Formats: sequence, C-alpha cells, structure tokens
Amino acid sequence: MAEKLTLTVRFLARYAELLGTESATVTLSSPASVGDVLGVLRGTFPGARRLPDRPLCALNLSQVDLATPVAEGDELALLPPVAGG
Amino acid sequence: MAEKLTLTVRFLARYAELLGTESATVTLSSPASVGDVLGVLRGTFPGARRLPDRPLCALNLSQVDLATPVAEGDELALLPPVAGG
Amino acid sequence: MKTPYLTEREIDLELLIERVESADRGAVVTFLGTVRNHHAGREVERLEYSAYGPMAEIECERIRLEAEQQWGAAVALEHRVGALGIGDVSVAIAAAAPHRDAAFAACRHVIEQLKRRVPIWKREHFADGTVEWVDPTNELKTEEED
Amino acid sequence: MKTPYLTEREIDLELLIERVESADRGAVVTFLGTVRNHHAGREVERLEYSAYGPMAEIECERIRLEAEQQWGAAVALEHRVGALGIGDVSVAIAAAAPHRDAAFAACRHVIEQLKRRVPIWKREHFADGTVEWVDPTNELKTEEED
Repeated sequence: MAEKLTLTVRFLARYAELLGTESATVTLSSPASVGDVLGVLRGTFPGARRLPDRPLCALNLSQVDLATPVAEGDELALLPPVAGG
Repeated sequence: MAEKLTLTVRFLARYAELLGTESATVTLSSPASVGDVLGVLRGTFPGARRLPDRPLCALNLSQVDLATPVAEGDELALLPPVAGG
Repeated sequence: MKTPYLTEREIDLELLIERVESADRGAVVTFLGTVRNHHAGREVERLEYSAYGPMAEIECERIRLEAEQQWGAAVALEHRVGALGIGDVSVAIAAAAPHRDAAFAACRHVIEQLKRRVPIWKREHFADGTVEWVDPTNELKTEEED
Repeated sequence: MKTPYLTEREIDLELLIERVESADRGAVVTFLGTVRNHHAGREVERLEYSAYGPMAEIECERIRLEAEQQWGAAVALEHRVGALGIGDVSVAIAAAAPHRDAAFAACRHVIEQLKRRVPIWKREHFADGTVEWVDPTNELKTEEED
C-alpha cells in the first residue's frame, strides 16, 4: 500500500465562495504534485470544476507551478488573479 | 530733442547683491529696447558689468528677449538662473 | 519589530512619510490609491479588500527591498484590508531618495509590482445591489463547461 | 479667492491632498522637496528661498493648468519662501487623477517645469560659514572681465 500524505489547502477570496469553504484537508498517495492535489479537489468539490486549468498556487507562501511536489504538512493556497491597489 | 521714457528695473536675488540695490529707475531716449536698458545699467552700476550678456529678463511679469521694446512705466526685472524646488 | 504592510485601520500618510524621510533625502514621492465611485461604467457604493495575509506580507517586503536596492530609496507602504467606502485610501506608498528621479522610480515600481504580485483581492458592491469580485481576467469556467 | 502658490509658512501636504481628491479620482501622487544637509559635497546648515513673487504666482498657475489640461489631473502646489532648516519642506505638489499614469505624469510635469521656469532662488548657508546663491550655470562674469 502506497504511503499517504496529508496537507492543508486554502481557498482565497472568490475561490472560497466557489468551493463553499475557506480550507480543506486533502490526503493523497505519496509522491504527489500540486497538480495531483487539484485533481483530488476537482473530484471532491463541485465548485472546483470551475477553476481554471492552471490557477495561481502558493506552497508554503511561495508561488509554485503544477509540477511542484507536495509534502506532508504543507499549506497549499489557491489564489485568484490578484486585484489589490 | 528725443522723447524720454522712464521705467523701473528690479534686480532679483543675487543680482540685488551684485548691483547693491533691489531696484532702480532708468530714464532713456525713446524708442528703447530691453538691451538698451541693460546698456544704461552697465554704464551706471559697476556691478552690472558682471551680468551675463543675455540675462533672463521679464517685462511686466512676462519673459522677453533683449530686442523687446520698453515703454513708459514698464517694470523690467532681471532674473538670475532659477533654482527653486 | 517590523510594521505590518496590511492594516484594517485608516492609513496615515504622514506616518509613512516620517518613516522614510531623512536629512540626506531631498525628494519624497508618495502614491495614494483611493476607492472610486465607479468601475467599468457602473456606480460603486463600497468595497471589501481581503488578502492572503502571510504571503502578502512577504511579497510587500520583497517589493520594498527591490525598490531600496535598485534606487537607493527608503520606502514605506501599507495596504488596507476590510470594508472601505468611497474616497477611502486603500494603499499608500512613500519613497524618499536623495534626488527626485530615484524617488519617482521607486514609488512607481512599488505600486506596479504590488498590483501584479501581492495576493490581495477586492469585491465591489454596486449601487444596483450586485456584489462582484474584481477579476479582469474573467478566468472562471462557466457552469456549462463543468 | 485663489490660494497663493508661495508661502512663508510650513507647508501642509494633507491640505493640498484635500484640495485635489474626489470620488472619481482613484490615484493621488505627491512630491515633497525637502532641504538636504549637503550640496556638492559640502555640509549645509540652512537655506533661504526668495522669489519674484507676482511672476512666480503667474508661472505656477500656468504650470498647474498645463498639467490639468494635458492629463485631466487636479493639481495643487505650494513653494515655501524665507528661511528653512534641514528637513523642512520647500515644495509640495499633489496631483489626483482617475488613474495612476496621469497622476504620476502630472506630478512629474509640475516639479520639472517649476524647477525650470518659476522665478525662485535659494541661498545656502554652509557649515563653514560661507553663504552662496545656488547657480548651476555659474553665469556671472569674473571681476577681471570687467
């Protein structure tokens, strides 16, 4: 049986409305990438299917791409296009 | 005998120190230009001989060149290079 | 202790200026962003700003350091979060440098990069009662694509 | 009645900002010039600014209108005259516009043109006791040329 890893996913701003929650705990087989986490989310939350194919993602507060590996205890954040100022 | 005209000349900032006064009344034959007034000043005030050949001049608050004619009652101002800000 | 870049309180521009001015910096340029009463032709009544706080703090610090290193300027900035009314200041930047070229360039850099990189979002409450997240990219898929 | 552009009193930036901000102008850019403690490698103790007042008022008004017409910005500015100490604000400009490009451009235009055209002069009192009019052109003829 493959090893499992668990991480926290945060949904910011509009994405929190879209998914109906501000955060989720996701468990998936290790090794896994940011893209794999998105796949799990799309299967779990109906609203996640409206996310763009490549949403802006931050892993432990740094921007990452979909191929970046995730680890146990990471915080992954999904960020809508920024609109500050 | 040629007609005479009288005008006020103001010396600003450094030029007031150079000429030893903040203003002077100049009388000269009409018609006369700004350049003619400068000629009179150079003959009257020793300090005026250190003025540049073409100092910045304002006639009744508008910038003018040496060929501009002057009239009775005008205010001519001699302005050092500006240094505000 | 570092002053945070995000604040829920009214921004005091004078305080930002005090943090950057010094006897050898002869030029201070500031930028204030304020809430406008219209957007894309529609009347706006108020706004809410939200942020991914910890990441926004890190990104603001990076942008400030870029401006300081590239132009030798001292920079302070704050961005408001929470509910704002028309005319309220949403962001303030103060950049001080020995000469004005550097102060202008540093201030401009900070606002441009802040708008591009700092994870802050705004939701507009329009006069017609609708509420919308500002998203110039219109990135969400439609329901039909589900 | 029009507020004069020259003042012998301390400049209040907040008041200038209040004069230009409005609900449809989302960007305010300000410039402050302050007295530096050195010039051309020498230590400065204080400054005096003097002006050809009536002409300076006219020229400031022209520059303000140029900025308003060219960028649709609202602009306010003041220049201090008299004795100033290190760190004192000598000039302040506030430019407000619907968007930041125009606010930055208008503010920059005003300070550049002010330095070029407005009849204001400054005399520096150096730490070594000498007093000099600032004149980057070094235009005066030497005594020998008399």
